[in-house]
Amino acid sequence: MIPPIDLLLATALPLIAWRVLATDELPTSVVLFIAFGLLSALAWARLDAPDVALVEAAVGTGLTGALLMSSLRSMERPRPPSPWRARAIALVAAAIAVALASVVALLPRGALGLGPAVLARSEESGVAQPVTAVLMNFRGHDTHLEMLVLLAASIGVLSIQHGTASHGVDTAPTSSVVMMLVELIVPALVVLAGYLVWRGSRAPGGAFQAGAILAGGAVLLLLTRRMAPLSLERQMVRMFLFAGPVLFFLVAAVPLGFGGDMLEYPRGWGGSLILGLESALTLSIATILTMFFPQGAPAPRRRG
Amino acid sequence: MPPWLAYAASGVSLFAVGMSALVLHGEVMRKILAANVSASGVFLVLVALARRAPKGPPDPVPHALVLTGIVVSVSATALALALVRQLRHGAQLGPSDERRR
Amino acid sequence: MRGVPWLELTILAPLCGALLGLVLQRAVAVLALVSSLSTAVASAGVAVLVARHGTIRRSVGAWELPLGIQLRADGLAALVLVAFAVVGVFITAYAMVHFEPGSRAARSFFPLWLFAWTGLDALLLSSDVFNLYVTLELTTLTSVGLVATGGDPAALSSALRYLLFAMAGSLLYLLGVALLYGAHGVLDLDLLGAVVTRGPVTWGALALITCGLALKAPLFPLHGWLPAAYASAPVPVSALLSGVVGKCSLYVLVRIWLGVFGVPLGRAPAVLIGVLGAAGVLWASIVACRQQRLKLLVAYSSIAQLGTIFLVFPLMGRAAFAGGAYLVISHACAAAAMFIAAGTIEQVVGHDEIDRLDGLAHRLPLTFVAFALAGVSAMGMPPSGGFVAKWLLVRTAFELHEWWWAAVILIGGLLSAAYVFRVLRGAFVPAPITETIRRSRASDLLALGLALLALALGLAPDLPLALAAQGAPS
Amino acid sequence: MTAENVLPVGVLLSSLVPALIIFLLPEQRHGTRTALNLFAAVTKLVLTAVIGWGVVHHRRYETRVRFLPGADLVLHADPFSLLFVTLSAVLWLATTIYAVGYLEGSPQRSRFFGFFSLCVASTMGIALAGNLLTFFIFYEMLTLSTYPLVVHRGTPESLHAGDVYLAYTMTGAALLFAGTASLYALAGSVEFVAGGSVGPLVAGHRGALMLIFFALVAGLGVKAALFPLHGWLPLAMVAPAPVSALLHAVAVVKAGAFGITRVVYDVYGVRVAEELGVMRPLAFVAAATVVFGSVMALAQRDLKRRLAYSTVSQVSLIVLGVAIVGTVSTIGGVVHLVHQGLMKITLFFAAGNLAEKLHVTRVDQMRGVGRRMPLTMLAFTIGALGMIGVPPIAGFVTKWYLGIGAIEAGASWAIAILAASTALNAAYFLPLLRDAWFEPAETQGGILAEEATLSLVLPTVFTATLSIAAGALAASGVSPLAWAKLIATREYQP
Repeated sequence: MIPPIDLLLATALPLIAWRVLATDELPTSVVLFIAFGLLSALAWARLDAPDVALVEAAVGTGLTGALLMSSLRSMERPRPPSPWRARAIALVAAAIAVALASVVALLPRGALGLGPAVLARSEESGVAQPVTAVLMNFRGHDTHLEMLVLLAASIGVLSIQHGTASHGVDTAPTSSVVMMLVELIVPALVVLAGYLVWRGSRAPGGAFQAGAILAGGAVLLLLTRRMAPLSLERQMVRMFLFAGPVLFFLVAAVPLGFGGDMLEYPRGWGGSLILGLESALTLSIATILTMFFPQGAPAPRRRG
Repeated sequence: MPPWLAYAASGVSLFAVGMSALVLHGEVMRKILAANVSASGVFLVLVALARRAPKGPPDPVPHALVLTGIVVSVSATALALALVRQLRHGAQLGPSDERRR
Repeated sequence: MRGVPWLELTILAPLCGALLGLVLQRAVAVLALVSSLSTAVASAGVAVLVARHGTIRRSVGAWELPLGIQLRADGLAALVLVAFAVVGVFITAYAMVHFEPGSRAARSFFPLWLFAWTGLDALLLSSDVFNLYVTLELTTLTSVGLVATGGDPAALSSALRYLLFAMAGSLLYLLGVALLYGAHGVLDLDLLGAVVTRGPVTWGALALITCGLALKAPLFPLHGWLPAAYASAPVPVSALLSGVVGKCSLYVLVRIWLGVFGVPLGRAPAVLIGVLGAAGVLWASIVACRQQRLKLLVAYSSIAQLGTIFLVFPLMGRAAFAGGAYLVISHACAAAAMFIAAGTIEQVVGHDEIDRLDGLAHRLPLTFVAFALAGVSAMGMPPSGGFVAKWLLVRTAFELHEWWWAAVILIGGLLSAAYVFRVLRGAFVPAPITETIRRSRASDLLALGLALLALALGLAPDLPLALAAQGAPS
Repeated sequence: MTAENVLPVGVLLSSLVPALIIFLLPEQRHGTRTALNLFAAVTKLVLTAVIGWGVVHHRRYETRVRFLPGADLVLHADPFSLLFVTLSAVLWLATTIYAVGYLEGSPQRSRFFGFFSLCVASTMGIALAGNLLTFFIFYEMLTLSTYPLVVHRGTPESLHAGDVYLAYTMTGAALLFAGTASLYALAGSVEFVAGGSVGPLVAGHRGALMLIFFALVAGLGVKAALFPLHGWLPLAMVAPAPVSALLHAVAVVKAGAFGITRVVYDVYGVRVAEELGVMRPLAFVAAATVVFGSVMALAQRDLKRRLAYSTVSQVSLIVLGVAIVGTVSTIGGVVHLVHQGLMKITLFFAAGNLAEKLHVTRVDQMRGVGRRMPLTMLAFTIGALGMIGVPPIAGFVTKWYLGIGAIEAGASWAIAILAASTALNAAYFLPLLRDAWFEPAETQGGILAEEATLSLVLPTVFTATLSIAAGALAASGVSPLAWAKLIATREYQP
């Protein structure tokens, strides 16, 4: 029998989503979207995916929400779609949803998928945490390419908003309270991130969560002008940015030199290599995610 | 109905809602929101599929896929928003955005 | 001890170039050229391997299936890999001519292009439905970034439009992958192909994946984003999009159909795709005839060519398959050549309005020769790769007693002749000034080289076809 | 690699290589270009002679290259291909000399001669093609390489003529493509062999074979200017005179007629074609075109347009001869391939001279030109009388064999057609000749005073002489007639 909380969540999510997209005021819908994100994170937690829920909360909701916020101030006047068209599309969507749901209902119940296989081999993978094992080892190729997606996207963002670094978020009025808060929060975030990476090998957690949290801190610094805008001109930024991808490249390429497979970890080195790789990735991900934000005006004094 | 199925159904309806909004709305920002909504719908389906076995640990592979998917969709969103900001910076939106889809 | 890991190198070589280019931004162009050339070498290595030993599989991270991911190179992959690598080298060289060195555009173009190339090779060699998703995203997002390097509002908004379509497409695809995994618990194409059976789940997955890829490919009538994106991007970007990157979604679709769905689901969906492809051929060709701007004309002709390639689905069989592959590679050369020629014209006269090009050929002879030769292939007239492809497709259509596909291809050919000659006829108008313009010939020579490649493909189809036949469906 | 399988390629390359070199030559290198052209033409003639000698002595000349699964590229020399090769080679030489003189001082000569040689190269490929695919490939190369010549002047009229030319030929190409591909799909491979190769398929695929036949003939009929596919030819006369010579005599319409003959005899085989019942419609279309062309010619006031329509009518005599089943009529048709070429090129050269020298372009301007340009008009007269069928000029031989053949085949209606065409030819040529010779000229001039330059007159006289020789020496062993007999007997031997 399905617990009421699950039933509630499962029904609530689409309704909120619909509200998100139907609201006329964009800012409202962004706020609603963040709420929606948190709820779906909760749903994922209910599905025993706390790690994924964490990422969803940090990246999917927190960062995306902040990004959306930072890009508001739309000059487009909302154009309410013609009602008949809306109805037609809603009808089609409903039909599709029903069809897909019934298809999903046909999927084999109680299937374990590749779970057992992963558990059986996670010893060799060098990380006890199955998800991390899949991400960094069994399907490391995906993660490698995904890292490149992130990097390429950041290059794209930089090349798109070149020359307009000055425009972007109107940086918040920085009252001393905010300052104090930031100065408290940011170090805490850094510690938390480090902790997440370290325990990623054993329990839920890892580079992406950590990176997202660091990025959150960095954005705070950006908003409060405690940190100069990131640009590829800065040595430090470049180092942070490329640490992960370059290390990943080496991990992928070097084994080939010894007649191994691409991304093959040397026997027994899996654990430590992955830890190192994850820490490097954390830095890069944090940098990239921060770069996704409008950088604001160059700060008078440099810090961090 | 097992919980996972409820969530999966909820996921596909999220997907449908997002998609229809993506088709329906003219505003770019709303399209981006819609894309994110249906993305989280797909992810929810995957997470639900991982939890089909009533007990024991969930299938880690869909979780890994979702993590990858989230990062990809964040990258896409960031790129899209950068384009929006730049277009706005260039005062007017280009004709191909004015056209209603 | 296995030999040189060519498959992996085709992925790592462009990646290495991209990373180095980001770190040492001054040398970015040179690095790009070096890594392009080495990628071409690696691709040739793959082709030789496949020609010798048939389909090659390499596991990644030493994990066996179904746990790990495998790279797979069969004849199709090898052929497309090599063709794209050759065209890629030309495009890199052209970009070195087109962007002034050290310019901001150059510094973002080369890394993005090499990232796109990394994703492309990873995609061509991938045999895992989810890995295909990631590689698709890598190529798509980099392409969007590349289109945006144009900088002007037109480029930016078309890039945005492109991105929104692509996001929708990849979400559809991903949900389809979720269904497949949910049903069978594996992600490798061949493993899936072994277990997939006729049924609602398979139909659902098929519908989602096909729609998603049709959006990205694009298949008529989902092509809305393409012309603006191709026409407003910088010339090297248009060339590489229409020639190389624009084919990858179609490639994935073919892969998945051959590997997974083709067998159990019968021909009905394939015929549907064929009908849409045919509609695309006719519609896009007619629209191309009515364009005022040269780059738009070439963009629409690319849609028409894609439509022709989609006819492979209803004609599925070895000959048609080879024909489709051949059309992919010869159009890669022809389209790139046409865009480079169009770019040169625009660069020289400051516009690309077709009706105002009369007599220009006397000042830009090489440019027009390149365009004409590429046009021969686009029309599918002999001798050209386009003709060989057309011959294989039409002949298969008649062998299946389905003459209407042949009719579509032939009518498409007639219409393409109409728009190609609409550009060329102006070349014969006597011009007041007949001295050729003093300028770097490099871009002309590159366009000419590509066009001649398209022609050469029509002179010696034997070898490429033999390669494509390795591990092809019989 | 023996001489037997190098020579056919040699014939092809002897104009392909010059074409490529000419494209690379700078515009000003007129001397080099001319020398190269003449050298190439002579080389081709020598090679042709060698092959001809070999073919007489039953040598097999064939070059075969692997191309596509089930479809090689084949160049081979049989008597029929040799007939066409010889014709084109000889007329190419004449036309080259003529064109050098005609285009003196005009722009874009490098482009002109380059594409001209390319056309001839394609024609060689058409003539030597050993199977339908090879034929198609060179046939379409000819289509493409002719366009720049048609629009050479770049004037709005010539551009329009070019558009019409493309509209017709490209559609024809599509039909030919469809026919070829479907025949390959049906038969696996379609080699040209005497007596045809599709016989075994008739049982199962009668309807398909008929459809394919009409597709092929329609595709080829565009270039052969069969009614109602002739529309492009009269327009194309806006091109310079050498191009008209190329279109009407050396390459294009000839390629069409040659192709139809190939399809009838070496793809289907005359007996199979007859059994399919496709010969009669073909014969009727040809007959209709003969009459139609002549009537239209009669209506034209522009000299070159009149000549163009006369071609429409004359080329269909070839098709008519081919379509009337019987050895003798076949001889008549095949030999007319040569005769019509010789006579029509003479007429166009002469017309070109008149236009160049006296700016005579309309038929009502021809009064007295005979005195002012006697050599040119002599040649013109020979060509015209030949067309009418006056002995001993080549045209007579054609009509003689066609007539006998028609009677022999019991197609007596064809006699009426021949008579009609003769009468009409007379009706649209004789008045010209009368005006030219017996009417006083507007302006008086001394004999030879206004004759065109040597490089224009020489080819004109040369081809005129050939048209007489072909008729007068028809009985000799090396005459076109002798070849035609060889071909016809070969086609009809069981």
